[in-house]
Amino acid sequence: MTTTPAVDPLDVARIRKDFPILDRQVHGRRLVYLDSANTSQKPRSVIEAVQTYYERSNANVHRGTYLIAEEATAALEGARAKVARFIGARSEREVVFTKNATEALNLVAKAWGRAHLRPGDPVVLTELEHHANIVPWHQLVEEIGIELRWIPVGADGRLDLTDLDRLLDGARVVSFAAMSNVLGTLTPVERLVAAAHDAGAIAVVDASQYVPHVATDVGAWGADFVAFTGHKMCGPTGIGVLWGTEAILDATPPFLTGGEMILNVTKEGFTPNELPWKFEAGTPPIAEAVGLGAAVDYLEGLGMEAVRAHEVSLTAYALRTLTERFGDDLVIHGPSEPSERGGVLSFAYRDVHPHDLTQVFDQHGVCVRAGHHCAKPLMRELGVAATARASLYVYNDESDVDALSDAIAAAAEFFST
Amino acid sequence: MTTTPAVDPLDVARIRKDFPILDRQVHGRRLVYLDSANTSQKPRSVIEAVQTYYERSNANVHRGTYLIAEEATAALEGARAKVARFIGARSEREVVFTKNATEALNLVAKAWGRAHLRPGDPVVLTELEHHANIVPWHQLVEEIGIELRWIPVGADGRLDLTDLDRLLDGARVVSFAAMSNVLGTLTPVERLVAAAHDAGAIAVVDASQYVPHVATDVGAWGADFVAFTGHKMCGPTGIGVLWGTEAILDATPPFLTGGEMILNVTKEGFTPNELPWKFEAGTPPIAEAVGLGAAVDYLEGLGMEAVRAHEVSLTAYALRTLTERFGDDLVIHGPSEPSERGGVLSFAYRDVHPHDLTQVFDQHGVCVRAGHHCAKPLMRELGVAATARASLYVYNDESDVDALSDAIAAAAEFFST
Amino acid sequence: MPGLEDLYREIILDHYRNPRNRGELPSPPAVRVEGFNPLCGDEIVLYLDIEDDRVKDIRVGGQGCSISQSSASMMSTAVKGRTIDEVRALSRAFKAMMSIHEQSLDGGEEGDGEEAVEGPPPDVKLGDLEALRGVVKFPVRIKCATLSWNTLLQGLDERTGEG
Amino acid sequence: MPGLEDLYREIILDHYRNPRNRGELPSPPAVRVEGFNPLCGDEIVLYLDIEDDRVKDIRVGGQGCSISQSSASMMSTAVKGRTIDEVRALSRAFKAMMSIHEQSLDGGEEGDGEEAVEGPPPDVKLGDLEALRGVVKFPVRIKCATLSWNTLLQGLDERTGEG
Ligand SMILES: Cc1ncc(COP(=O)(O)O)c(C=O)c1O
Ligand SMILES: Cc1ncc(COP(=O)(O)O)c(C=O)c1O
Repeated sequence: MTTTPAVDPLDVARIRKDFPILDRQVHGRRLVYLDSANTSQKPRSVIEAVQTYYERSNANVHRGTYLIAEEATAALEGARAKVARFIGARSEREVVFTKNATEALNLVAKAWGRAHLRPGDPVVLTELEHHANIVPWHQLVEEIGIELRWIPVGADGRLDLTDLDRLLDGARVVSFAAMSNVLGTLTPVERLVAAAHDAGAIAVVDASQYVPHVATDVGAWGADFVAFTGHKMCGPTGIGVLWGTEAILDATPPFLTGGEMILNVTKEGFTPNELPWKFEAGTPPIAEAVGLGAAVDYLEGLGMEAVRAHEVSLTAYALRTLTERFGDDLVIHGPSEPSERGGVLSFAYRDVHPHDLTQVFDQHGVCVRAGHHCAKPLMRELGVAATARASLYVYNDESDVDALSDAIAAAAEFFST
Repeated sequence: MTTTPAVDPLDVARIRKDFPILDRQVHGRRLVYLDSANTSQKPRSVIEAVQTYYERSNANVHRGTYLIAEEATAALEGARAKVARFIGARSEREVVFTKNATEALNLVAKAWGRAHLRPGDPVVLTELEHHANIVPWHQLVEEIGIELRWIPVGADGRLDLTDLDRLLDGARVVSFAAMSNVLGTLTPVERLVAAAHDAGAIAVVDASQYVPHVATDVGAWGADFVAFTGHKMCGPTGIGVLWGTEAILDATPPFLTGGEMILNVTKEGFTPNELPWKFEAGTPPIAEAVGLGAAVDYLEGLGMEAVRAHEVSLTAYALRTLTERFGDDLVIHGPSEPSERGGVLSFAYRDVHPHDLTQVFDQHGVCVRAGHHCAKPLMRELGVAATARASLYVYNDESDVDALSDAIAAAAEFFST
Repeated sequence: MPGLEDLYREIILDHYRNPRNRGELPSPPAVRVEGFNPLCGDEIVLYLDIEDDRVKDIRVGGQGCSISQSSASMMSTAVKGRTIDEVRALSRAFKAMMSIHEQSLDGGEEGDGEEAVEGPPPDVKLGDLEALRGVVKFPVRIKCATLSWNTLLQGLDERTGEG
Repeated sequence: MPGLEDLYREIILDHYRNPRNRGELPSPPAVRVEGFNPLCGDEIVLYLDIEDDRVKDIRVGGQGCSISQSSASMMSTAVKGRTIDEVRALSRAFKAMMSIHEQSLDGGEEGDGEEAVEGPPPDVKLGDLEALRGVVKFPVRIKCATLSWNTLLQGLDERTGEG
């Protein structure tokens, strides 16, 4: 159990003003957005950065000798530098822009994996992975005949590491989420990375739910690859990030290919470009990178320590008040200790189906997602087909949790008759 | 030689007002943007559609039971319907959103190609292809051992089809650009598609330079796959389109995999989703699709017949005035007949290197790209390392061509001493 | 603005709470077919006992929300005893009802990804199934309501070798 | 706002029009090495005759813009006859000069994708190469100016088996 360092609390009232969508009314109620694990809302500064880019500097990058093309290139590469700094990368060469985290994880499995994995090679995942960190590996099972192994989820939604040594024996890859998108579980990243390396495997971290919420230092993790996605961290859709050490990126062949990622092309073959462009085929998501850079600025302005402290305390408030109000009628999955989890609350209310719950919530302006959250194997382990999931971010406060609480009560009443 | 039907000419002065960037001054001059083959500028309606999406309806799609998630889903799928209609697709199921044309062409080569191509299978390209339609096939040469064949570029920058029958003999794939991004050449799409089918090959059309400029009817083409990209047709970066017949998309295994593209996932395997989502892994480019939908609206508002007529007449003006002014000092590559080409003018001025030319242009506010335009094999056939390329779009008029002409004269003077 | 009562009609909640034809049939001889709602994890398993081109018996398994479960339950009572041609006509009528949905954000009509729906057969009576009409006001839930029907059609196709 | 005269100094245009050490050397014994500017298609071919850790002779082939060609020409005169250590020091000094470039759009410093540059060796005289200092005001052209130097370093590395 770690204690969070004392930082100035977030001024949520002020933050809410930065997010235009939060002014919106739905069904005559204020919008209570509790689905940030799905996608986050965007502050005005991000929306405006995208807009200003299109209005002032839009041009293709790395190509033109004219002024706006230089500006566009500087904007793209400047965003890369911001992202690199934000996650503690050693250089921009380690930061590859993809379209989303899913492409980043596909790149790892298919470009690195196809080049380095052989039939029977063990790849270790965990039972709490998102489909993005499962299905690409399934494809390699079919294609190469790798062997998948699964670190189980134990009680309280934490990884059960009892059998870790046996599971990792002979492993070539250990790929796992830093934070579960269903349970909020924080996994022991450094321990798993070290164990992977001890076993001779590379370590791949799906940090899609982590980077937006917790200060991240990829160097301290010591992993080989880290994937995350822009739209969950106040950034635009259409952009994700694959971070990798230069050594492993150099050892990874190109994935998607075409313009931008080449040094030379003849009728006979091609020579790939330097890092990171070797992995960026075609026109990159330029405006999206600019927006992501602005999102990084925004989060850095808040301070990631403060973001984390806010979410821990709001999660604690939610766990406490919801349990007080609904007792055993409400089952909240995942670690019960707020410091061991993110602000992701998957729950079930008696036998009301999550879809029916969230349908009632909608009438109260409360946005909560119901479903398998792209983690069907985990659902199966939990013994449920779906959960309702409320997830918190910088713009949420206790009033949002209270609105959720009231919405649950309303649904309980609606379906009780 | 086709004659263009009479349509009302574009009102360029009014159109220019729709593009905020065109108000910009660079180096104290008005911005003369002549690089639309690289990326187009964006009308206000597109920029605002993206902005409004983020400010009003931002949510992840296909997932939430709440109102803004339904709006986001409707916005994404509504954009798909617009794109489908715009290119004459039979249904939205035929329209796959990718991150750019490059991903679309990679999907064809790698998902369809890996499943269907065998060692020695001939794949026929043309010498005027963009790297995006070359390098993925090079990867299959290495991986599978397919054989690449090239339809040559002849005099005047047109495809030389003399040997077509021999080249297509036994071919499995014929993949070619509908319009060259370097020479502007319009290729005989229907003829090549028919020849491909006669030979038993599938036909893949890279329409990246075509869809933005000429009314497109994929049904009339009869091709199997058509790829294009959003940012060249007034849309945002970060989105491209792969159109395919349902038959061929059904026969294509998934490419990138993860969330959204599955029906079911277990620890043992996965079942892919229906078309088109089977090919859309992870959070899609939602805001980008919304922007692309607005771009389609914008272009339909202008009328694609009028767009084409405008570009033909402006290209004719450029060819005539530049040749009159510079005579043999200026070599303009590609077809000399405006109706056989798009508004893409690659040229050389004496022995001044294109980079040096365009550097001088920049001082005059004239944005022209110098380089190999991601078509190095074509450069080699043309016997040049690079060209300067001016490309026209709906917001250009004769004054822009005149500005280019003056900039060429200034560069000539600068480097003549 | 549609309210909850448009969605959750009493008869729907009744079928949800007291699902008809719940269970399994020995397979073979019964056709067993599974359907998934990819977006929310609803799963349905149908057991079809088809004899002389007629749905002699049907059982429904799986789990899901009130809409998918009650729709499956209603579907099972509606098709039991019917000929396959009648079932297909009913399915077309039901899907036609489901595809009349709201204008999307941008004024275009939203597709729900189902195959193109032929016009509703004029003389088919939907009966209780009419209660599900309110679902069209909640586009995301349409897939819940059509899941059991799509699964049924898949089962029929597999049986006749069309799938 | 930088003007063209910052970029195209007279001495640069002179090297462009009258390139020094243009041509080829028989290879082997000379090391032949190719460089590409991926962004514009400039190509350079260097022939290095290295003896006793000294660049005894050098020839330059390829094609490109005035900046890449004149930079290659200047580079060839600057390194000819020097020891490899001197050449590396010169290259570091040149690249250090090239990496001091403009603030980018967003206030951050723009990386040009070159490897991290160590501080300039204090006692290296750049001589004529100084004329290329203006290139840093035109970020896209930096790769033109550094192409020949990067190709040279690659040749040295290949020779010593470091590449
Ligand atoms: C003919 C052609 N094909 C493909 C592309 C690739 O498009 P994108 O960079 O958007 O993937 C381009 C543009 O760069 C092009 O001109
Ligand atoms: C843990 C985790 N990994 C991967 C992803 C995939 O992200 P994206 O959909 O942006 O590719 C998500 C979110 O959907 C996630 O929560």
